[in-house]
Amino acid sequence: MSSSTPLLTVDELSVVFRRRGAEATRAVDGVSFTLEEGRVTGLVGESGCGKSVTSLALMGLLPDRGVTVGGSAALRLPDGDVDLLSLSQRRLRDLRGSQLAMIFQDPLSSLNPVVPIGRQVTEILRRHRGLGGERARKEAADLLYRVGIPDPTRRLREYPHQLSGGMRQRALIAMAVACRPRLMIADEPTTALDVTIQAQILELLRDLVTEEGTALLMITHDLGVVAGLCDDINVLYAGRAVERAPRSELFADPTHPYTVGLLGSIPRLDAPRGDPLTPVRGSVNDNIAWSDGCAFAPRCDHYTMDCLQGAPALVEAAGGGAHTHRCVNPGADAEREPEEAAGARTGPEEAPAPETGAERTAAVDDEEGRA
Amino acid sequence: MFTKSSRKPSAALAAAATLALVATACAESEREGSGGDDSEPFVFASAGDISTLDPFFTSDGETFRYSRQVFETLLKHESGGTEIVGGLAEDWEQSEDGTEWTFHLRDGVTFHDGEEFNAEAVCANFDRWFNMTGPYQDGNNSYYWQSIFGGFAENENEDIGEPRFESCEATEELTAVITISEYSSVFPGGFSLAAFGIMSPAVIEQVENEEITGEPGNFTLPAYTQEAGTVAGTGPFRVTEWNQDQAEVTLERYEDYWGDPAGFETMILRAIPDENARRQALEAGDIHGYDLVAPADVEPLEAAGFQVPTRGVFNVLYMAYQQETNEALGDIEVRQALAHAVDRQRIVDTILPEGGEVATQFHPDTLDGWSPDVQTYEYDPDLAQRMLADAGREDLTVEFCYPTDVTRPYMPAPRDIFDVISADLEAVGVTVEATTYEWTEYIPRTNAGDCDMYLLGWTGDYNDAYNFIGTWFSGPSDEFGLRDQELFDAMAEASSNPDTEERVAAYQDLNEQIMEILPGLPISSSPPSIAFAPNVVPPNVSPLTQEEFAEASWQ
Amino acid sequence: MPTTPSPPLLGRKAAKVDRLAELMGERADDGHGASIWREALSRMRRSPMAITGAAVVVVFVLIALLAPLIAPYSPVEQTWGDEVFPNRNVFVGPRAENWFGLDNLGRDQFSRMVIGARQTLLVGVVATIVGFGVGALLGGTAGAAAVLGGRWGRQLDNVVMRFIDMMLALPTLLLAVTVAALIGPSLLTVMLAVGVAQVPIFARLLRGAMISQGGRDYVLAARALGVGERRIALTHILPNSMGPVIVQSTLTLATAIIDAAALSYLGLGNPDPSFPEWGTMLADAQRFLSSAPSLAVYPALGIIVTALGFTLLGEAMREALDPKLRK
Amino acid sequence: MLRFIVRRTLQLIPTLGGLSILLFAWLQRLPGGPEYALLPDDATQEQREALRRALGLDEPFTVQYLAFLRRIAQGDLGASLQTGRPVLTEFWTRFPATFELSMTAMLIAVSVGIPLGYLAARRRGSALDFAAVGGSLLGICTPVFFLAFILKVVFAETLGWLPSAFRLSPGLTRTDITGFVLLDAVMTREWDVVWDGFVHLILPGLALASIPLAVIVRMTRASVLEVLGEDYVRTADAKGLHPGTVRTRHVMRNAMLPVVTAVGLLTGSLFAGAVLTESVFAFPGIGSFVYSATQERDYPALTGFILLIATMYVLINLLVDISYSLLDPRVRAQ
Repeated sequence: MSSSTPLLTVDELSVVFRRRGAEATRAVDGVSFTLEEGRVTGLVGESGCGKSVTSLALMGLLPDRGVTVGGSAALRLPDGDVDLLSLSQRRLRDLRGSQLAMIFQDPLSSLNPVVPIGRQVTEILRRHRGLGGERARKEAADLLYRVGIPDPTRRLREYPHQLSGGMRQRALIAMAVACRPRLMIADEPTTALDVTIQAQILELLRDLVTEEGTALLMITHDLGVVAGLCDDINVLYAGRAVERAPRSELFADPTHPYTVGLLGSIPRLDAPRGDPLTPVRGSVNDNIAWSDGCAFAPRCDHYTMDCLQGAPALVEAAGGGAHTHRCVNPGADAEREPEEAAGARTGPEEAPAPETGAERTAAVDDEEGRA
Repeated sequence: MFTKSSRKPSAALAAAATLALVATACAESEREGSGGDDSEPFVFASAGDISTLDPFFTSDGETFRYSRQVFETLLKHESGGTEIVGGLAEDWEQSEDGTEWTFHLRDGVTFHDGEEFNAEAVCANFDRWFNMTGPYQDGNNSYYWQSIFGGFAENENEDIGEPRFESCEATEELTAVITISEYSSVFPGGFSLAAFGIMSPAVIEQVENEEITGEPGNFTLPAYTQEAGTVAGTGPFRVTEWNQDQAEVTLERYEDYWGDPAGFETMILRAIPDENARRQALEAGDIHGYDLVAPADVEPLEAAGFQVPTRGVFNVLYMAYQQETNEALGDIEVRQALAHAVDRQRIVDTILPEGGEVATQFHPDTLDGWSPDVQTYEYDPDLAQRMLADAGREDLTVEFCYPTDVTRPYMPAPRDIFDVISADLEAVGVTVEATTYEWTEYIPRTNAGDCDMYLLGWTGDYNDAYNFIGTWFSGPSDEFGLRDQELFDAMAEASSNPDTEERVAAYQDLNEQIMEILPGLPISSSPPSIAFAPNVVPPNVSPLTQEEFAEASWQ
Repeated sequence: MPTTPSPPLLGRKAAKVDRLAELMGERADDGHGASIWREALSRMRRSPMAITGAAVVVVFVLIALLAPLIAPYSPVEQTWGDEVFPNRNVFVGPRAENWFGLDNLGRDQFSRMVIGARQTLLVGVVATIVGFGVGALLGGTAGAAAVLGGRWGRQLDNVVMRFIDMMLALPTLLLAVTVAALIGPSLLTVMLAVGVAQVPIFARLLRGAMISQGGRDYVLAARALGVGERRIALTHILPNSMGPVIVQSTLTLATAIIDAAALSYLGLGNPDPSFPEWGTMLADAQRFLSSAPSLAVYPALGIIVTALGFTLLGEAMREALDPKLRK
Repeated sequence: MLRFIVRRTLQLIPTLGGLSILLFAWLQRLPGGPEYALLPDDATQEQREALRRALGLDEPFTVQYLAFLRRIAQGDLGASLQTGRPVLTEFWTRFPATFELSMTAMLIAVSVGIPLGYLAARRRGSALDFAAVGGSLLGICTPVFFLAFILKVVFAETLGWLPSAFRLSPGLTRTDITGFVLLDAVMTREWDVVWDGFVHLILPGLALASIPLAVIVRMTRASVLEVLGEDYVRTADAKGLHPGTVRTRHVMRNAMLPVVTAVGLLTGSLFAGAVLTESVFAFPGIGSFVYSATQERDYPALTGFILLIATMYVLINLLVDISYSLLDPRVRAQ
């Protein structure tokens, strides 16, 4: 499945928003990661950490004005590599929908309310595969069927508001996979769904990745989703990756205090009753600029003056290999809550899907979505 | 197709003109010289559309402007003057007692439908009017008949007066004799009223059974009055079309007219109610003439090359005192004081059109009966103040009314006139409380004596002083609160005197009396202005606003 | 020398806190806890639209309030009446003693404009109060009835709304013309006519806002806590629904001034010439547009600029209060 | 869908019924009363009283109202006092002119307003946006009659490009089939009439369009801005669709929904706005007739016209509601 060079190599991606009269905001600040075919890579963090902006930057969907995108994102195509970030809009449009696809968070608002589902599916087939008329309709029905929508011919004629939430998300996924893209980005695809539906959708995504060999970039704040789906995980904080590791390593041995905090805020079935959860203090607004030091410092229980001496570099974790983090004194957390980290190690491995619901409730303070 | 006067676009405004880019292309090709060719229609704008093609049914001036071109009356006023002259009757005589009127009709006159004009035709018209029944007898449908000739052969309503008309006889082919029950000074002027235009007997026969439908207040006139094609008169123009959705009446030259043929082959009357819009339409070349020019527009129009001929004066504007509503005004000294307080000359100088003058009595000097010896009231605020003090009315308060939204021929800008008067009155210590009514309400309010003082006026229908002073001072009225039986008796006597000379002398006496009683202060007599495009030879303008457009032509 | 030396740890911690506080200084949390209005105000302070609008409105209101102090002459006295001859096209333009020249009866145009501002403001304010008052009463009743529900509530809402529909079916200008024609021209007529025409707008706006507030969770919560229905309507829903209505009031001030001018043009304006009002002045001066255009231009500019001021302010308020546009 | 239409139509009945009462009561109470309008200035008090009796104005209100309703039911709105012709006839002879004028104004407003609003939204903050928003604010804040005046001074008087008054040049002959000048002229291929009718519509059309244009620009801009921020537009972009497809199918189709409602309401109010515009341009339509009817206290005409205009307004809004529900499947489902 995976080949020698990654499908997508994101290098030092940065996104700066400039507004007249306001200070420039670095929403994404030098993020690097790679995506492999047939693998799921997670981008995890609280809202506002830059994960959605990252995905939009890769898709070329950020507004033209007031935004500066830096770095590179090399996508391997049959006819050579391209840098997604420097492609012309015209070229990007050809790739979007055919090579790159995206699934959004809120299926209701992501579907055009006044256009029938069928039309919304066939328009992509017509655009990228030149299918028209009856053939497009048939293909669309097949697609809906493949993503698990019963009675697809009827659904094609219906409008988004006539479908259930899960059905809508399936329809969105059908659109995303319509042209068998090499790369799919799913931005919180399950956040707006019921727990049971969430599990089904995740399973569907997993299957699609396995069957098609698509690379999936999974963007979520939900560690349950990460645990159940992702092969590699990047934890983002304030626009930078603060920790990166394969799933098992991350859960087994989280090194950055923020990751530890995230894991600590998940209620677990195996924890003794009455044990308090340990949420991360404050909110994502309470940070400082990376140039001044570690952005997480104001919320960190273990910061030192060293944390305020410029941005910490991304370093290899103690475990080595693919595990890196961005912390000047990573030990503190490991020492503090060893048993919790150990708990996390076993937890997600066999994380049953229903658990994600509980995790979701724990994370409701993150309700602003993309602001 | 529209034609434009070719003035150069102003460069400053051109910048703002981008919106009309569409139109530029056309402007050049559509532009054509106007004038010269008499087949080009002459377009005249009036303030309102006509209401009927048969003028008998109306009292509305806009309709009469049309009907005077199409129908002729037995008598008429001399072109551009106020003298009564022969119309369809070449000459006429009245019996000693003024009850028998013999008309010697013009020979060789034909109606637009080819019918001969003769005495039979005249009597057919009068008999038709006299014998009207049903809704035709409603005051709304036969106003002028009732004012001049009283009632009908069979009055169907007790409110209708006794008929003054007795008979019309065609004693000869071209001699018609009209008998009335008693003389009144409304004659012979009444025979010149446009409402009594003579219509073809064939048409009368044709429309004999046409009915006015609907209920009072909701009358619908017969179809022939609403669509051109039926009515036929003897005038220099015949009406060929009345386009009601465009408020446009089209008149064509009647080639077999007995007199001088009309100067225009086609004349079009169009309604433009707004006074500014009329001026702009003339300036833009959309029309070639319009009536009721605002005095302020006269100078600019003339400066731009338009013609604004001065009409003779045939009206009066006055400021009325209601002696009963405000008892202070019952005091002659107060009335005189207020008369001295008002600077009438300034009103004439600054507001009224050129040719206006301060009025010394209740009708203009163009009418017989005008007296040079009436008491006059010069502008003298100090005297006014002293007189008020003498009368013990230093703290006088009056409610002063004036009408809104209206331009009357005698009163072009009521609000400005009121403004000046009110400032003058305040200057001598009078407190003025302004009240306004819309024109339609203003008349009944002032008639009922609701206002202490108010502005009103009158334009004459024909040349007889009684048509002015008789309107106000022939009987007790609430409009002035005047209860002077002596005056009323003298008025009645004068009016029924068939001897013209004696009558005129009596009118002079009356005018002197009235100005001593001072029931109101005559302010001014002023000519309503009319405007024409530079390339038009205008008709003689009439003090009675009875222009004969047949006289006009392209230069 | 300090008697109690600070423990090193504490010192270090204090330094840390200071440094952090310093770093976070500019990012201090100003949004939390502030009311919607405070937030809106702070947003408006940054909007050039709002500042322009507010500046115009403030200047206008100041002129209106201080009019008698500013106007150098009486707006009524025809002091220079012997210098102006409108019937001969003789007008007096701006000069040292009369900054805006004289009007057609020899009155000081500048003084008339200044005093006119006061009359114009009066018309706008009273008309708005009429529209707001009656409209809010109707809309509030219907809204409260709809939110409280029940058979009676729904019926009351229905009846009131049918009435509002009726008024709405009469286009505003026609409504104003009819009202003005009904009670005859006066300053009061203009204010009432313009105000009445705004009633259905206010009523619908308030009702709509109340119904949408009625569906909010906090109302449900209040209900769940056993708060009386009437109390919910009056103390929770109504105050929270006033935002759009207040914005509308600002916009209505502009509309009222313009509509008043239209009524004056149609001859239904204030008939008393001794109280100059811009709409009446404009309608009056149109006669002289070809000979003395400035007579019309001053009041026209006055109306346009003032209406623009109120509109800008209203629009800025709307944007500031609109959660959808808060970005 | 059918039920929706039926229900909405039934809702009109109480509205129009109430309106007729309101109107009737209002107009009955207008000061002066029709007897003043009917008679010449110097008619006597007795003549006026007689007329009042003849008109039935001395009868109780309810009697008068019922008689009024009965007549309406028979399609009889009475005769105009100004012209003596049936009110209904007056209305229909003038309706085509006002209809053509309103449609011209709406066409200008829509065809300029929507693209302008769209571009302003697309280039938010640009000079174009500033000009569009500023211009539309200015348009709303300028009294229509003054604007009309300026238009006339510039384009008719000074430049002489366009006629300043009327619906057609005087003396122009045309074949009348339906009363609609342009329609008739196109049917009969009288191209000079088409052109003449067209140039006469431009200035009054522009003046009348000023307010709807301003509203539509701002509405479109706001609506497009809102839709541009919607997720489904991002979805459409993410599908790599052509910008044209995204613009028409996804952005405009949704952004137009509130604009459609506004267009409906504005179209209705144009009939009233025509009162000002038509009287400035001597355009012989409903508006100028209503204007003179108020001046002349033409009771039957005023009652009839306002009732007909209101009915038209209500019907237009019904049509808008129905078309809205066709455009927006979410409303249809309810």
